[in-house]
Amino acid sequence: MELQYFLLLAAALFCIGIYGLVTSRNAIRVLMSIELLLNAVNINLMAFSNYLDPSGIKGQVFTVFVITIAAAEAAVGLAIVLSIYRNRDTVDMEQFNLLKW
Amino acid sequence: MNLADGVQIVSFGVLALMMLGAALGVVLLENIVYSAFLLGGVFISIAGLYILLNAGFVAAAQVLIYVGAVNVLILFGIMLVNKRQNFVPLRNAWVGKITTAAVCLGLFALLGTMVLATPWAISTAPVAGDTSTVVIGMHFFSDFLLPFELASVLLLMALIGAIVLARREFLPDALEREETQQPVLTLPERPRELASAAPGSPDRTLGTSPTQRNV
Amino acid sequence: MNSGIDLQGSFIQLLVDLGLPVEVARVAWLPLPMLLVLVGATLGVLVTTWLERKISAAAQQRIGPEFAGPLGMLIPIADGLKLLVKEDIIPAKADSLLFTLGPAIVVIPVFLSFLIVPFGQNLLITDLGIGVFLWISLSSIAPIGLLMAGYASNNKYSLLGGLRAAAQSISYEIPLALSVVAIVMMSNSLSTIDIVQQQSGYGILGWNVWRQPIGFLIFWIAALAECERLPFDLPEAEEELVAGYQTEYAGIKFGLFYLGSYVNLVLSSLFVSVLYLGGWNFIIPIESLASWLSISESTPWLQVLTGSLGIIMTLLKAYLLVFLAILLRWTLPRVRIDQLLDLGWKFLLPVSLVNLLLTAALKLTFPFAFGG
Amino acid sequence: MLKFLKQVTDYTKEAVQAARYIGQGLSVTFDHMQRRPITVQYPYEKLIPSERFRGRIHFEFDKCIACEVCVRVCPINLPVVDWEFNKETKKKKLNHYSIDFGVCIFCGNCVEYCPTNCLSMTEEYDLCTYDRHELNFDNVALGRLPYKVTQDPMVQPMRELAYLPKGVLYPHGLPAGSRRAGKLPEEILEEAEENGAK
Repeated sequence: MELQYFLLLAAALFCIGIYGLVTSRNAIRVLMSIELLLNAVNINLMAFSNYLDPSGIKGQVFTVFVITIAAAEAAVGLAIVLSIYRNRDTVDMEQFNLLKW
Repeated sequence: MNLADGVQIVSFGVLALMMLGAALGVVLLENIVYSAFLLGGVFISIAGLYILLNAGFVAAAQVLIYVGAVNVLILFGIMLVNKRQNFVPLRNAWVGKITTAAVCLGLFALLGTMVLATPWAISTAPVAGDTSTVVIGMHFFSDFLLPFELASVLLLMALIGAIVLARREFLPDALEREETQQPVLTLPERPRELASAAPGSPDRTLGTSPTQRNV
Repeated sequence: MNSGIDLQGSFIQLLVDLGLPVEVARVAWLPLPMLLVLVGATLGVLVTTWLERKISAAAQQRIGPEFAGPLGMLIPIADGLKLLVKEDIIPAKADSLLFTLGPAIVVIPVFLSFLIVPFGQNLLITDLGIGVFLWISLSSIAPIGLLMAGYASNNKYSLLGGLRAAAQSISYEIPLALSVVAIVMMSNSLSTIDIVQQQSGYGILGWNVWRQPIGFLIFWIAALAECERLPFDLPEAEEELVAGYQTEYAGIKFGLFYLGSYVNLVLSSLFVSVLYLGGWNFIIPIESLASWLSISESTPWLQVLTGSLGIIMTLLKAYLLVFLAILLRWTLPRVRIDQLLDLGWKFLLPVSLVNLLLTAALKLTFPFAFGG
Repeated sequence: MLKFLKQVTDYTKEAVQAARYIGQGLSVTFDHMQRRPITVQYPYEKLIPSERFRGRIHFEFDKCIACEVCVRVCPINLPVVDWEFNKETKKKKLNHYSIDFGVCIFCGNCVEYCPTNCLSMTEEYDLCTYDRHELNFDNVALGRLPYKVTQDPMVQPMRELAYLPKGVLYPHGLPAGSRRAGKLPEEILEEAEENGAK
């Protein structure tokens, strides 16, 4: 098992997440893509923690922080999507153009 | 190469395939409910990867928080904004998609070459393994105390914020009812709480066909 | 403290003595505990369903099953066979993939949690470092399966039942985890073995119930809610939701839900007995009894006796709690959904937080009694 | 501060009270577990119906004068009376008579008003068939006498609650001569006369 495999995997997941973030039109799918991005970062942190710092495992500590923040992000993000849905009756990202100009 | 290594390589391969396939499904599938369930698959396979990386505690935390909380929350969100709705097709949407895909592939190539070209300083120190829970706790209460406390404050803020954002507006119906005294023995009718639930609005019953949900 | 019987070690030693390499012996050992768990858990469920029928009958002044086998003991097998051979119906407008996957996702984590249930010093499958945390995190997977089943059935009652089940199990997971944290704080370890060992030595007086009475009650209430037992069985309440997420299910898929809920009940009872009732410990500490009778701890028959007594004690305690759950089922009326969430968030959560703080304070003040 | 403390104590008191009530309920349930079951193993054991039990209606063809009172008093005009006028004897002659027990509500009005007592209530209550049309009894079926629970060799007769002595709830294995609860009408009459004589 090598560090590079994990890093490549994380990079692939990150790119998939970016693609989903940019192209999806459903607001909830955007939130899911953000979760993918955060998880890609987590894999990186965990891999580094295991291969570069196996006794200190600071990477795992950071992963726990990222997980915490991801949970908070998901809660707030969904609340925002819900309230937008109540007001505009849609979850289409293309219609959220109130702040465009 | 001994038995344990072989098992590790095989399980890494299986988990990586599962994860990438499920992640592609999350992004590409038409049906958003499938995407949400596949997201759970992504999280579980990542937890498996963490176990391969000798981090049982974080793997369990990943399952607990991502699968048990975040994914369920997202599913709740989907079921709540569950409306049969076809998005208005955009002109030249495929251009954007192709461009994004190209950019993503380029990004992946860049990251990949960087990963493969960098000489990583792989440490040979003993692995924390089962004591990792203790080590993480030590970190939290010594050098990461401030971020730890900040994270708890952040969680509290997110909790309150999410409740405030998601809760419905308070309807002052108690005052009005006192003036218009209802006849005895009939239940006062509550005003409709949702503007969108008024008659004439699009059908948003819960039991619509799963194959016809919005995308 | 003796180390008890090491089944794995002696099995591997036996195979090595027969001329097999150590690695192969290890691999040969691996499927045995898994098989044992599957069989054991299923047997436990069979016994539980029989008990449920018999005790319910007794509580309602009926006789219950009596013709299938002696005292109707074969009735669970008859039930299981019936569910196996019944037609497996998938509704025409249901989502057949998710419909099939749902019950499996509900059942598998429950069985996996048996990995860490100890029946004796070495009588468990793996002594993981994360111990009870594994159970807590695995039990949080089940709501996904319930939501999946509820959604895929394409039926409003099913969807409402699934949503309710998910909401309920999320809200009761928190007090459950907090009361477990109080236990873990006292034993300084997440491992189930360490938790039980910390309670042994003083017989019944050393059990965690006396140190954690509030935690015990919270844990039991939350565990009942997690298992969707009455009075918290709103997700499958027949009177209001037909049968919740189970409405559209038939045959073996319904059987899987049924199996899952009963395995979950047995598992929760086992965890209560491990965390609060001293696990495999007898009412009086067996070591002191042995030394009082001046029998050496390494006597083979004493070890066998200790091992079997451990298994019997664990099961006895667990089934006592199953009995209590069945009794509660016929005593308490079902709560409403708002009462359920109120109880979870406004009563159990603050009380369990206070319990946690209290435990920390007691641990600092009386380190000898609360695991310093 | 004091008010808050009072609130807390009140809340605690309520919680303790609730716990006590739950304990009380549990003890009641537990107590029920030790009572004897009142199960009747139905096809093998049957309860003896009470004296005024309104079961399947018995009909005597020869007594009937085809007056159709039963049809008129029936809430749903259920009995079917098929007769023709015999010109020689200048009397109505009954051809067929039938009652559909799938529809009958066993109110007993027909029995009460029948001028010739050709209708009567029996003890038979298990009218089970594979087809509901089989419940439409014609005059032959209506004329059959039912099995008596006490005389059926296949059935273990058991006393109903009303037949048991006061305080006994268990119908199995009661001594043969033991009395039922309450008194028979003639006994009440006897007592009343005795009291009047005094």
